[in-house]
Amino acid sequence: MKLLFEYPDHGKTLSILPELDTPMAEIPDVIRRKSPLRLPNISENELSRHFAELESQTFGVCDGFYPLGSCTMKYNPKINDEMASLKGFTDIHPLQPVSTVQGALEMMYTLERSLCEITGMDDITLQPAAGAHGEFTGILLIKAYHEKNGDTDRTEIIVPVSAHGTNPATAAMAGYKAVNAPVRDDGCVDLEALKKLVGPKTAGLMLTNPNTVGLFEKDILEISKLIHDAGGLLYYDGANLNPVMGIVRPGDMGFDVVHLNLHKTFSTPHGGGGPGSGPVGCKKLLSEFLPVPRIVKKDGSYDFDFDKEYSIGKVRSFYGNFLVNVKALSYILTLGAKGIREAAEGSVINANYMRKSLDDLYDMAYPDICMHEFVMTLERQKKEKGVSAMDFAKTMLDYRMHPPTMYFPLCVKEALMVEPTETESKQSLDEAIAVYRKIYEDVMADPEYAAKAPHKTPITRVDEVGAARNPRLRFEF
Amino acid sequence: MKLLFEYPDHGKTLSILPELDTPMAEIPDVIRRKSPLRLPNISENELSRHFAELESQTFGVCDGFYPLGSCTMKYNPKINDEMASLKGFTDIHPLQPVSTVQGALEMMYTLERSLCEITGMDDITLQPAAGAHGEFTGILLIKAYHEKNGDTDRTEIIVPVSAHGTNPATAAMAGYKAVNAPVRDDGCVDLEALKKLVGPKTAGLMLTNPNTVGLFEKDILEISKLIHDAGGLLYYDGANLNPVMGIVRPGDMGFDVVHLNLHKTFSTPHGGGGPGSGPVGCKKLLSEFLPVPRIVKKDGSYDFDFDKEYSIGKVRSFYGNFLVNVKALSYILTLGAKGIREAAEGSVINANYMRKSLDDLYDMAYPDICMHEFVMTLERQKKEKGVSAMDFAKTMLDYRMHPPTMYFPLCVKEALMVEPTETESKQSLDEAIAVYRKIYEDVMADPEYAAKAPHKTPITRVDEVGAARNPRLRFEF
Amino acid sequence: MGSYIPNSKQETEEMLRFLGLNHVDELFESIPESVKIKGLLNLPEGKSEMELRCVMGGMAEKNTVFKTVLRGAGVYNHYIPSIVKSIVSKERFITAYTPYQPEISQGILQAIFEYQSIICELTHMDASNASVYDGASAAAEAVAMCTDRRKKVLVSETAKPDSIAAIKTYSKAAGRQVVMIPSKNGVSDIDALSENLQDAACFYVEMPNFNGIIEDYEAYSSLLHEAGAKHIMGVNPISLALLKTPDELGADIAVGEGQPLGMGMNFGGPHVGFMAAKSDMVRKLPGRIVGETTDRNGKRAYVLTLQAREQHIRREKASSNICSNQALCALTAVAYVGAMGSLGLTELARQCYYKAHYAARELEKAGLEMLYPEKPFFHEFITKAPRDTDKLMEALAQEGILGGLPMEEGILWCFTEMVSKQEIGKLCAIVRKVG
Amino acid sequence: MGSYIPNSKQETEEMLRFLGLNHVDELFESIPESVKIKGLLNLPEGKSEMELRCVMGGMAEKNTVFKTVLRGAGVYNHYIPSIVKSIVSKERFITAYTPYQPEISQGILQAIFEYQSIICELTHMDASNASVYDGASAAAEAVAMCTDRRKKVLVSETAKPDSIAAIKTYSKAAGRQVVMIPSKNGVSDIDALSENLQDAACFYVEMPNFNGIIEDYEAYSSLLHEAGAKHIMGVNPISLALLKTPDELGADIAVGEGQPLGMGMNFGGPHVGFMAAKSDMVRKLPGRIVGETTDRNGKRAYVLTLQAREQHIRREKASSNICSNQALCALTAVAYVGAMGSLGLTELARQCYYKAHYAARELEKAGLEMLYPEKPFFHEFITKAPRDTDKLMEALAQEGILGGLPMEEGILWCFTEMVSKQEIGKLCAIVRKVG
Ligand SMILES: Cc1ncc(COP(=O)(O)O)c(C=O)c1O
Ligand SMILES: Cc1ncc(COP(=O)(O)O)c(C=O)c1O
Repeated sequence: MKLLFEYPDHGKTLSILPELDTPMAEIPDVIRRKSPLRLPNISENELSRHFAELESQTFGVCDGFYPLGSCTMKYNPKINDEMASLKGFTDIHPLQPVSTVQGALEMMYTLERSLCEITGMDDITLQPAAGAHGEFTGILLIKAYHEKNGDTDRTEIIVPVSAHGTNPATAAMAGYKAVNAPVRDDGCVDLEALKKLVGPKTAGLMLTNPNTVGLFEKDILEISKLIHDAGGLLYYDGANLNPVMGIVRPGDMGFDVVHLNLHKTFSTPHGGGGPGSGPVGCKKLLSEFLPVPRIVKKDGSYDFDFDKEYSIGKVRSFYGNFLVNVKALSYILTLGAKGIREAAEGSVINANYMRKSLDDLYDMAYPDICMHEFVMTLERQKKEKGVSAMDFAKTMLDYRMHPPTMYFPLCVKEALMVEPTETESKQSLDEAIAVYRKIYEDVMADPEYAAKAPHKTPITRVDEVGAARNPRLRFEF
Repeated sequence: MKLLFEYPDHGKTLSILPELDTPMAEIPDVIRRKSPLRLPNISENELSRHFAELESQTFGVCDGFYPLGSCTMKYNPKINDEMASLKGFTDIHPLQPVSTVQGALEMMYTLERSLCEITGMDDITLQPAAGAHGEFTGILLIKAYHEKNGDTDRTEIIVPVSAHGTNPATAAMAGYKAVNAPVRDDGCVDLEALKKLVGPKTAGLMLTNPNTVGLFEKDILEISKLIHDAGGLLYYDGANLNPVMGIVRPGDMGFDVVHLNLHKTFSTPHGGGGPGSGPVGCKKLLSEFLPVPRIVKKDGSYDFDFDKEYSIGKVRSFYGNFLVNVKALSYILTLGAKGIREAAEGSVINANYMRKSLDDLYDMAYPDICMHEFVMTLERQKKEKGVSAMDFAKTMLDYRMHPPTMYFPLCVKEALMVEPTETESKQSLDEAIAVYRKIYEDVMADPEYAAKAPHKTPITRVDEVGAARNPRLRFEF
Repeated sequence: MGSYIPNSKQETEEMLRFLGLNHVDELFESIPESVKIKGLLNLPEGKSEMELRCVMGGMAEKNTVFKTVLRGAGVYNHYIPSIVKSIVSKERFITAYTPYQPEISQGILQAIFEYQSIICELTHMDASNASVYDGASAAAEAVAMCTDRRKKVLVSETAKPDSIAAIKTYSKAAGRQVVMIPSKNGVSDIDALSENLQDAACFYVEMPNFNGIIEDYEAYSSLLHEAGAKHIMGVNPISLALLKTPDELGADIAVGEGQPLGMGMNFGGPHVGFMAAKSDMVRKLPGRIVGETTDRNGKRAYVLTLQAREQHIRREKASSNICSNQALCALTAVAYVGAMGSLGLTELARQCYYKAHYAARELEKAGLEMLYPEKPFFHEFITKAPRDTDKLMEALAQEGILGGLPMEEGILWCFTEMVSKQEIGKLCAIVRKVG
Repeated sequence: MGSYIPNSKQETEEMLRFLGLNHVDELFESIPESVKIKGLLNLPEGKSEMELRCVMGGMAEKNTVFKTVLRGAGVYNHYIPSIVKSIVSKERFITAYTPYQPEISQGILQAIFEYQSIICELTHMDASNASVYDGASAAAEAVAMCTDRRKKVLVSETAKPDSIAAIKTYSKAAGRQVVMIPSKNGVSDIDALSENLQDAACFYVEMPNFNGIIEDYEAYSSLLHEAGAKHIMGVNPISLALLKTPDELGADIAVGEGQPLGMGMNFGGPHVGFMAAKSDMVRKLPGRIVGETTDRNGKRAYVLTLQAREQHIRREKASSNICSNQALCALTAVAYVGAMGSLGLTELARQCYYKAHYAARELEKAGLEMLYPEKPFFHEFITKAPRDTDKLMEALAQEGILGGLPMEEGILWCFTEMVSKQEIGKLCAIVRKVG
């Protein structure tokens, strides 16, 4: 595929702009760009084909089963995208007088209230742009709380070793020491070990529940009591809310702060890496620290409140990824209370159906009933035949199927994590199961061939080491 | 690929409709459908994937060079599609009071006037839905004219043997005898032979100019005089207007009626086979026969006029493919007088560049400068090596390139007709030329392999004979 | 000025040099000088995209988009699911040509095959073509299918005016004689039909008819078949989820306007004409047809078939001159039916039926009399005119309502799923006040 | 109620049976009973698509879409070419995840590589990341890149309030000290800057600044580099087609809000933050980066690279916690720049410049005084307040014009290619009348 920069420059531009209708003005030399601007000038036809080609070499949910564990790649309803493209949402300026954007504020307020109900939280901010951004915001709430209480010795955030990398990274960004909590053989946090880590330095614990191996932390109430008794607060990484929404609420489990990944649980598309949206909900005790502005409703009309003495401030400009939030609200309004519960149930049924259909062949890291995802470990196969989880995944590509998440969580060796989501049909799962079983045979029969997989994709396995060693990060003229 | 009917029926429907909010009414048994309605009930995710897969197995202009001769597969500007999706155009009922659709009538009126100017005609109707529909309409104008004149012995329409199949078919549909006019070795109508065919029975002549081998009919003025002198009228098949628009007008060449293919010359997309639009323009002497309603402008406002005594009536409902016409007007307004001429020139330059770059290897049916397209003949190769034009075309598919039109016009043996259009860049042509040359080698080197081409497409060569012999035209349960 | 030509001046000049030419005009020397345009066409200067948007957007804004549409008469305001728009806006579907190269066109070919299957299932006919221009031309083409030998064509006066008009135009062109069967009490006069059967090739009648009424089609088909004539029905595809199919009613050919299957009103087009027939008439169907076959490896494949009927092979002996049809609209219908499914389509047909019947009762209560109170109808019906139709229409328009279609005998109303009970209430209130 | 679950009841039951379960609840036995929700959440019943469209459409309609927008202040009303929307609405681009599997993701990977190349070319920096959330968080992340050892961060008061706010939040979190450099006559007070240089890690300043002014950045960078501090510039990407690049001005890091590159105003988001740096800082850039490499056959390929900086490898030692970014917005920027080209972008920047300067002169004539008449500006400037700002804004709103942003010192106006001379005339007439 040609790069945009590799097309011949036709020395003319698409006729987008009208001719200038005002007089010109002087542009002083001292402010003028000196170096030439080397951007391609190509035709609309070439542009259209360029991106058609790029799109055809991109794998979307529309191309099939996409069981990326921890990513909840469910179907993205088209009506939501359409609602987010209404001019009344796209063509409004964030600094318009609030009287002219009452609908936008109503949208945000309604979404906030809905998410509070779903999570069992008292207040919520839609400002964070993604999950990790939400984590950062949420941990800052905890920090602000302790600071306001003068509790400044609390310098540690406890994070299970199974946690997503964003959790410890967030703790560090927020100026905390990330303390690793071990995980038991059953995949859950080691309660006994945790007890030893908790203490006066504990600012809080970040937990994903269901956790990153797809299991519900059975001891959650004990954990929550443990942390709270020690004066710490409980942070809920909501990336895995999907299987429990409508069934149990983080707020009711004892969590004080939660972030959600609307681009996972609430069906907003992932866009090849974003935009997402990572709202943060909290219990009353943390509300005063939420970012500004807050949306308030008074006498049936909405307003922004910027005047919050204890707010952590802002984590980005304006009010978050507004259009993504429009999609999430559309989804919630469509499903309603019953649909939300059913989605959760469906995700768990699908995951277990697939797990049970494969566990005679693949080693499951944890044999129990899972929630929305399960982890297979290829450790034994690696030892016996030298084949890796990567080889399995890459072989799958030759079947035009998107592989599961590889090598996550880190606490499972040679992990493949499968999250089917509720929007797959039984037929789709059966087809995937058949492929997984076939691949098992293929890989075990010819490990060398598998080590070179994929063979039928537009490109073969890439040299990642070379890429990092000798970084070429932009087109060189 | 699964058919829609082959998905499991989930026994539930997408939640599109709200619940019924009115009382029910009795549905008498005598009017009720008896047989079950067997249509698939599948999920939105499955639907989205189904069509994503179908689209990926469809070759569009966005996939590359598409030199289908006689089809003018130029780039379809996106702004035109966007204009045609404005609610003010899509959400209006054809039977709204004219006072509420003044913009729609203005659009049509403006397009009519523009097309009159481009073709040199006095009046035009936008009613016909495609080229062939326009032909039918146009020939009916001629018929109505002769009838009104009591000239009822004129029972023949002359059609060159090189004409597109729709021409003779149209003549027949309009109740005429289609008389074939021979073509000279130089690709143009045989003037001498024509003279012998023209006479008191001649209702008219249908001519494509540039003609279907891509040459301008040099003798057009003589031809026109010949027909007119005999009392016949001249019909212009506008499928090939692209290379001469802005340079010469059918009206000025002596044509009395013309149809245009907006889905060719005026860049409206072809939609996998339509909708097109085939407006018909005519000289004053035929205006009174045009289909109803006519659009009239009075005191700055627009109205429909249904009251035309001599009108041929209607050839379809309402006013034609309105939204396609919106796209065509958008195109014309974008190009303007200068752009239209440049488009014509560009199409001719591109065709000749490509012709000249290939004529050392491929036999050109006509060696001269061509207009927007040229015809190669593989007759010699067929004789020498037994390879057919089809083999060349199918080999091209393995290079992910759309073949030219095959086996048209019928007067050239083993024809491949190439129409690059003006929206291809020199680079795109150079790439195509390289492939054409490479293919020549491939095919000549291994005719047997070529006879089985394509080899790299999702399916291989299909059994067309079997399809026609044992027609399976619908999914069988 | 806008232009979609990629090449720069230099590139163009390079190409001309390669051709041994100094100037582009040399390429046009075969055109007689005397008729060449001197200078430029008399058209405005080309516009930039921003300007174009203003101009076209300005025209669009001059049209009134009614919030509530109670007018049908051939074009119906139904809800279009979002997924349908998303499917139909895919670039390859939009920009492809007719699928002449099956090996790289299985997607569009299969979609058309699915379309044909859907039309067959709705009408209960054996075969469908790949679409024609619209419902009216479908009717006209259907008549042509029946007139190989007999040239007398019977057409019910109860059919849509545009269907009748197109049949007349096509028939006159080919020298067929059209005999109108008059309307009696809102339906085709069966006595007149009987009287005209001799030598008749076919009878064209619609369900529902232009008065909204469901006629007694079974009675017609017995008569027709006895007389050796074909029965052509023009049908509303949505209604077929609820009503007896053309097959069940004895029709030989079913045609219709596919617009209700996911297409906007679009000021009348583009829409799609569908045509389906019993197996004995398959090879008379005009236009494209896609068939299932296999490739050289035995893999299932789809291809344009039965081309021996078509103009590019048969030329003047073709069954029709049609070439381009309305493929993208046919695809729209497939996407729509895929989204609705049999369950959704049936529910939709019911809602149309129930709402129209509720509205009829309510309008009666509000003082508008039904013109044909005894006749079964689907989602359209005629009331007698109120005191002042124009005034009523204006009052409705004030409230964003496009009232029913004013006709000689009254007003033709249409109610679909898009009309809520509340809107019917609003309508009746206005009728009470103004009517 | 809406649902996107494909399976029928029967299919679900079959799956449960396969699992040896009688009821779905058995799958949730690991959840403590005491905290399970009894019954359903307190949310409204699910809506059909038609109902949803009403509800959401209703909210959208409650917002005023101004015909003319003279407000910028961080979000700009530019024209979005139709081709851009067409590209960005492609389903695969929309629904793909972060490209973890390069062999089936070359499309999106190459697009990001193109994005990085464009950002580098605009800013004249050596490397760009694949985007961050927005301009403000980009500024905050840039500051983090410079504070490995030194913890004092200088920030100009002339920067956008949201940039400052985000820098403060991020810096406070990590224990960095933020020192504000005050504004003097509309630009950063260079004396204050000099005084605070000791131990400073970096200085953040914007071009144009929040007053619309182009400051003397070269002067800052000499000072900064002498003191061993980094120079971070927040820049408007459109302006870079016309103005000196951050590199030419001596910056070490260039960040900014990419919204002007083809994104709607969207009530503030989603947009995209870009970050680019000189080569010595590349490995400090946060977030995703795409690099060029080869596959095992030596074919050019793109892949996520330098992952050793990232949270999923380095966890608490990562340069940032960012994971998802704004990839689709970055793609939008590529499509936009592709459509405009260097020529279109330069023409656009000129038109913004010329129109703003024309408007400034006309507004002066109409009686509004420039707050900083001597300072160079791009497409924004501040006038002193008129007699009654509220009244002026209302009068403008009456005419469909969103006036400039009222600030303490006056009104911040913005003029882009979207504002015609005629509209400027209209504005001035209103200012004359009301102001
Ligand atoms: C468990 C978990 N936490 C947090 C995140 C971070 O979310 P985001 O990518 O939206 O920043 C993810 C996303 O992969 C996740 O899986
Ligand atoms: C020369 C010529 N005439 C007429 C037609 C018929 O046009 P349409 O397909 O729009 O009916 C074509 C289209 O292929 C053509 O090439």
